[in-house]
Amino acid sequence: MLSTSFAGIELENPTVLAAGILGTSAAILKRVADSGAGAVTIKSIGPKKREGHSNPTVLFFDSYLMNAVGLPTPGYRNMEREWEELKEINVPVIASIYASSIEEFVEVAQYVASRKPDAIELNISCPNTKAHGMLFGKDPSIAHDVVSQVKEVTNNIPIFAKLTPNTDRVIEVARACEEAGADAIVAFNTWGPGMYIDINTRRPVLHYRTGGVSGPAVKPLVVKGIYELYEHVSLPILGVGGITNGNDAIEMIMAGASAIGIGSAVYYRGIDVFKRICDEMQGWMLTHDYKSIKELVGVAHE
Amino acid sequence: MLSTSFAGIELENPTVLAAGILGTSAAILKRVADSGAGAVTIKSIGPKKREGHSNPTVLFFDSYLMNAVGLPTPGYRNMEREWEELKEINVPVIASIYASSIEEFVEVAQYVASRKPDAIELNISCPNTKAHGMLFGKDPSIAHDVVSQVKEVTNNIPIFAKLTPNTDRVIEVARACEEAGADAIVAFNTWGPGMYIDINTRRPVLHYRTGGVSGPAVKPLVVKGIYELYEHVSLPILGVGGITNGNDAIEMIMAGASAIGIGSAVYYRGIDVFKRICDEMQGWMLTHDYKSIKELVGVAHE
Amino acid sequence: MNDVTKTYKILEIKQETPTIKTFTLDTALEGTPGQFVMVWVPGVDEIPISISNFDPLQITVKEVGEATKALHKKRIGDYIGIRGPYGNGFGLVGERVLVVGGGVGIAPLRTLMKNKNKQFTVVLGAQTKSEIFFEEDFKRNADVFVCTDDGSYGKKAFATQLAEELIQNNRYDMVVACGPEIMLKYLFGITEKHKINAQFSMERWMKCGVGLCGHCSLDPTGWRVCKEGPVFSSEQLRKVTEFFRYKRDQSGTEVEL
Amino acid sequence: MNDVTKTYKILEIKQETPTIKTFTLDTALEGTPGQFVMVWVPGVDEIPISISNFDPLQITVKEVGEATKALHKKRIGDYIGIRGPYGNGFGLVGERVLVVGGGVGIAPLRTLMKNKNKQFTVVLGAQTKSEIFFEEDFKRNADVFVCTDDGSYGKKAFATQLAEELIQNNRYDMVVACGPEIMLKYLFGITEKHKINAQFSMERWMKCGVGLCGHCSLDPTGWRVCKEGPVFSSEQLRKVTEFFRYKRDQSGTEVEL
Ligand SMILES: Cc1cc2nc3c(=O)[nH]c(=O)nc-3n(C[C@H](O)[C@H](O)[C@H](O)COP(=O)(O)OP(=O)(O)OC[C@H]3O[C@@H](n4cnc5c(N)ncnc54)[C@H](O)[C@@H]3O)c2cc1C
Ligand SMILES: Cc1cc2nc3c(=O)[nH]c(=O)nc-3n(C[C@H](O)[C@H](O)[C@H](O)COP(=O)(O)OP(=O)(O)OC[C@H]3O[C@@H](n4cnc5c(N)ncnc54)[C@H](O)[C@@H]3O)c2cc1C
Ligand SMILES: Cc1cc2nc3c(=O)[nH]c(=O)nc-3n(C[C@H](O)[C@H](O)[C@H](O)COP(=O)(O)O)c2cc1C
Ligand SMILES: Cc1cc2nc3c(=O)[nH]c(=O)nc-3n(C[C@H](O)[C@H](O)[C@H](O)COP(=O)(O)O)c2cc1C
Ligand code: FES
Ligand code: FES
Repeated sequence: MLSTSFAGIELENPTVLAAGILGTSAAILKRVADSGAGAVTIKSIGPKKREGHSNPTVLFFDSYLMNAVGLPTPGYRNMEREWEELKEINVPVIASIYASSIEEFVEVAQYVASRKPDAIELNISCPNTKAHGMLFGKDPSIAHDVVSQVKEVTNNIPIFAKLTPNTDRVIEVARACEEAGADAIVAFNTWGPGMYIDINTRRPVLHYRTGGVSGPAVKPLVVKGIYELYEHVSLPILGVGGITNGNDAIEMIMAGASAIGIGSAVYYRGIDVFKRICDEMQGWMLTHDYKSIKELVGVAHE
Repeated sequence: MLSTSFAGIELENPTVLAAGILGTSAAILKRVADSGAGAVTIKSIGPKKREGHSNPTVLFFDSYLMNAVGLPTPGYRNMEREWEELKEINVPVIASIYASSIEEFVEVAQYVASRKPDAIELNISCPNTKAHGMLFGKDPSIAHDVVSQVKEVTNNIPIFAKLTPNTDRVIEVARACEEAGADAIVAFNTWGPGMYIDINTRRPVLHYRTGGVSGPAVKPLVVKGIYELYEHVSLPILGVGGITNGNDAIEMIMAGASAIGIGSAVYYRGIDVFKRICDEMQGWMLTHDYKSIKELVGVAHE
Repeated sequence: MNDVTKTYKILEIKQETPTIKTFTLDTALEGTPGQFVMVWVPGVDEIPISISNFDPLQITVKEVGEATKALHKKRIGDYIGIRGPYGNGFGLVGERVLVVGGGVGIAPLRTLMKNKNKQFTVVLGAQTKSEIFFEEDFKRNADVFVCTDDGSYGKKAFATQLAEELIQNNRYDMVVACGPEIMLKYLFGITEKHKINAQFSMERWMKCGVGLCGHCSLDPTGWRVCKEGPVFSSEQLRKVTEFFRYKRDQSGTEVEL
Repeated sequence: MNDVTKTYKILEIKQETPTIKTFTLDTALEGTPGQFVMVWVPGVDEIPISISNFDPLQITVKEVGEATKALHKKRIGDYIGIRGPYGNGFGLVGERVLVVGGGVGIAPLRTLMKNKNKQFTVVLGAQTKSEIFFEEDFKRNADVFVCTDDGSYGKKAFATQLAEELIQNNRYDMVVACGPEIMLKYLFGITEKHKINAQFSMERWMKCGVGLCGHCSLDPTGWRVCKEGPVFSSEQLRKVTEFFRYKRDQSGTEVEL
């Protein structure tokens, strides 16, 4: 009932662990897979070892999180054991990568492709570092070049472009990625960024001062974004942002997502949120007599 | 303790009723003033009678609202009795206006100025109509022209430019308004827009399909926006978005707002939210030994 | 929260009169008689409708325009959206209550009958016999008097006339009413003349339904019909100078009644 | 929610040892002994620190680097941020419990002493006399044995040696411990040898503290120290092959212990 395929990848269910959540090691990814995720994403891997920002890196509120983790990474070369152990995960594994130049993107992508993940996700959208990412995702022609050059060195591995919503040019960027040969759009990375100031100490709490906003609060924005993307690009869309329960997931699918990413909900509902969301989707589908989740993609446009 | 001045207007406290909330008649504005608001804003007045969108026009969630009211207005000429009765309100009255061309903005502003409100707020930022507003607030040079031409016909009445946050060019637009002679920046109108799809009926619930997002969920984005504006423009800033309690208000002021707008919180906490927020601010200030709210403007930048 | 628009299945539809249907929904609410819900007719409109039963939720709707027409076309199993309950509802005082309903205004009054501690006298008024509904439901807990404009059923009279007769011949602690504003206008004249406290359910154009947009607010008090209303007491009705005189349309423009 | 970072005034600062201070904050928490909070030192860092008292909230911190140094510079009346409590805490089983604390690892163990239904034997170990703290607090509800590396106070021994002696000569239902990983490593060898169930509080680099980021997760089980830990039982410790061997630094790179 929930099985589907996304950009040519078979999924037992459409829930995907979003990048940067729990994806720090093969061990935890395996645990997430065992908790019911249809696919898992490795925390964004960068060109070289990077510590990320100092704490506080994540702030927690009733309806949203703010994070400026700052892309910590051992660097793609320092993950030999992880790569080996990743093979034991029995759901598709998506490798998220980032870099600060097109050349670096190509370098990281080429190496990562050699380890044969089921897909590579290009994080051209992180709002939390100045050198990395954001620029790429705001400029259609740069986004195009990143995707097309990465495509050249990654054989047949599906390439996903992960977009930032924080630009007037989302549709243009998505179209550029499509033209460049991307196999799917991941929409979206975090919003804003936002800021939280502690009034007693009169200063921003995040060490990086600002952080991308995610969680339930961003859902209406994401639904609208997916709805619009669905009308303008024909690539499959992985909808990410604010999905916390089965209804949210179905809403996102009706807006046009073929699969859905889950990040902050791990905080709000626990590590077994994947199974819980699947159960909720299935329950609703049974009541409403749907046979396959595929029937529901984009139906809000009818 | 809470008294302050904003763009030359004396306020007993820094809370301002935001445009489009309760501002439909002199009677209700008077009631809001009596409920403790430091100033009130009349619902955006347009060039001619307009019904706005069909219902549903506002949706309600735990942490945000979505609205596409669509700027209903009797038109500035059909409000004679209101103009008369507005005189009885004993706090400053801000007249919000919108139009779909620069000429119309000038026409409405000129008339409205003749009724002598304490300030005129230019709504160059409404996301809910295609012809009106949004474009103006996304293009610095158009924003500049609207403000400068309105300034020419409005004598000494302070002109506030209300910005949309939904553009890469917020700072540029704010600077353009400053250069054009605006007396204050109002930041911001609603976010997105967003969308809510009812999964049982598979369709967007808002009649206009999409609606601007406001309420607690947008606060982190607004704080960050104000923080950044404060570093780039020297005009006073009216911070609007997601303020629900005294702490939020102080946070916004520390980010750089000289006064704060309150909209959705009327839903979350009731019509006396102005007084309640003032009490909360005052309570905090007493505990922390602050004498005047003016001391706190922008202190998060220190 | 009850303010998130949720859609529910229509479980039952009853044709009460040629123009009025009662819809039973797959949900229940708790609240006070006289409260209303905002009813979303998908793709068409969202309109305020009084609650004619709480558990299960029922609404009783007269076909008058686009939204109510679309609602009347719905079938069992279709979904409509509901948020609420909203507004204040009636607050009964005293023992002997005269209840006056005109047209579809009869609908919300039925929920009052769950109160077994009052002595209700009910006047139901309609233009013609076929437009009288809920009569049996009222009879279970009240003395019911029916009147029609054309005399086809009950007394040939306006509900206001019948009400005045009853007031002259009996002692009531209060009058509650719901119906066309013109009916309420005359009834208010009567209750004021006889110095009986009244509570009337009033209508104004509603957008948000929760007291946020201000569209339904009244001159000169600024009371919001959706929040401080829709039920107003005599004391309040005296202060609201716009009642029975003018109201605001969808754009906010004043229109004479 | 307790996860929103809130700042509280420091009400009291006590210098426990030349390198360790206890901070009393203007708030209280409810939780289980062994839980920790994330402590925001404004402008510097946010670090995990065990709760050394719940009501009022106290944390006991050793100066080791930038954040703890900045914390040690704070004065009464200054604000620091707190969120939590986090993690699982100890789950005592049986009657007779041997508690082993090394260095600042002594701190969280004090909260166990509120439990009046157990018979506690406590081993406190430090390098030298001046680094022993909380001794009096423990004595109120436990038999306390102190040892120092240099013999300046109590027995000249490592805490592990003293613990093994006690285990050889007494029957304990379980051992709980907190301290440097090297101490825990040897102690685990001892508890395994003597077949006594143990619960150890472990440390790994923490970012979110709530089980979201995955940074503190363990090989090969994927348990998160901040969520499924920081306290792990013997049965769990046997499965976590990375314990006592390697951990991950701030970037996520593995480093040998
Ligand atoms: C508190 C309250 C309770 C009501 N209870 C009932 C009820 O139980 N049963 C019932 O049949 N009717 C009830 N109504 C009236 C009902 O809302 C209107 O009949 C309905 O909105 C008409 O919509 P339409 O699209 O069919 O007609 P339209 O042709 O759109 O409008 C006809 C008239 O209906 C009124 N109306 C339309 N939209 C609104 C709106 N958003 N808010 C207020 N009035 C509106 C206006 O007076 C309008 O002129 C109630 C109204 C209010 C304010
Ligand atoms: C669950 C838990 C409970 C703890 N309880 C206490 C306590 O009660 N008292 C006490 O004094 N110390 C405690 N610590 C250790 C304390 O967190 C570190 O001493 C502190 O973070 C050092 O920070 P620094 O900036 O001063 O030193 P740095 O020079 O930055 O770091 C020194 C070492 O501290 C550790 N460290 C630094 N940052 C972190 C982090 N974010 N997460 C985990 N480890 C980190 C690393 O091992 C690092 O090598 C606890 C640690 C954990 C994981
Ligand atoms: C703590 C945290 C870390 C994240 N790290 C990354 C990352 O490394 N790479 C990336 O592409 N997205 C990252 N994201 C963004 C998420 O993958 C996701 O796009 C976003 O959180 C919205 O989804 P959600 O609302 O379900 O969390 C991170 C999000 C959070 C909350
Ligand atoms: C129902 C509703 C109607 C609004 N109408 C207007 C309007 O007519 N003109 C305008 O400039 N802003 C309008 N706004 C935006 C608010 O003035 C305010 O900028 C926004 O809601 C953010 O503040 P808040 O989070 O406190 O609500 C409206 C907002 C809401 C919720
Ligand atoms: S309908 Fe919006 S205030 Fe009543
Ligand atoms: S610190 Fe983030 S999961 Fe433990």
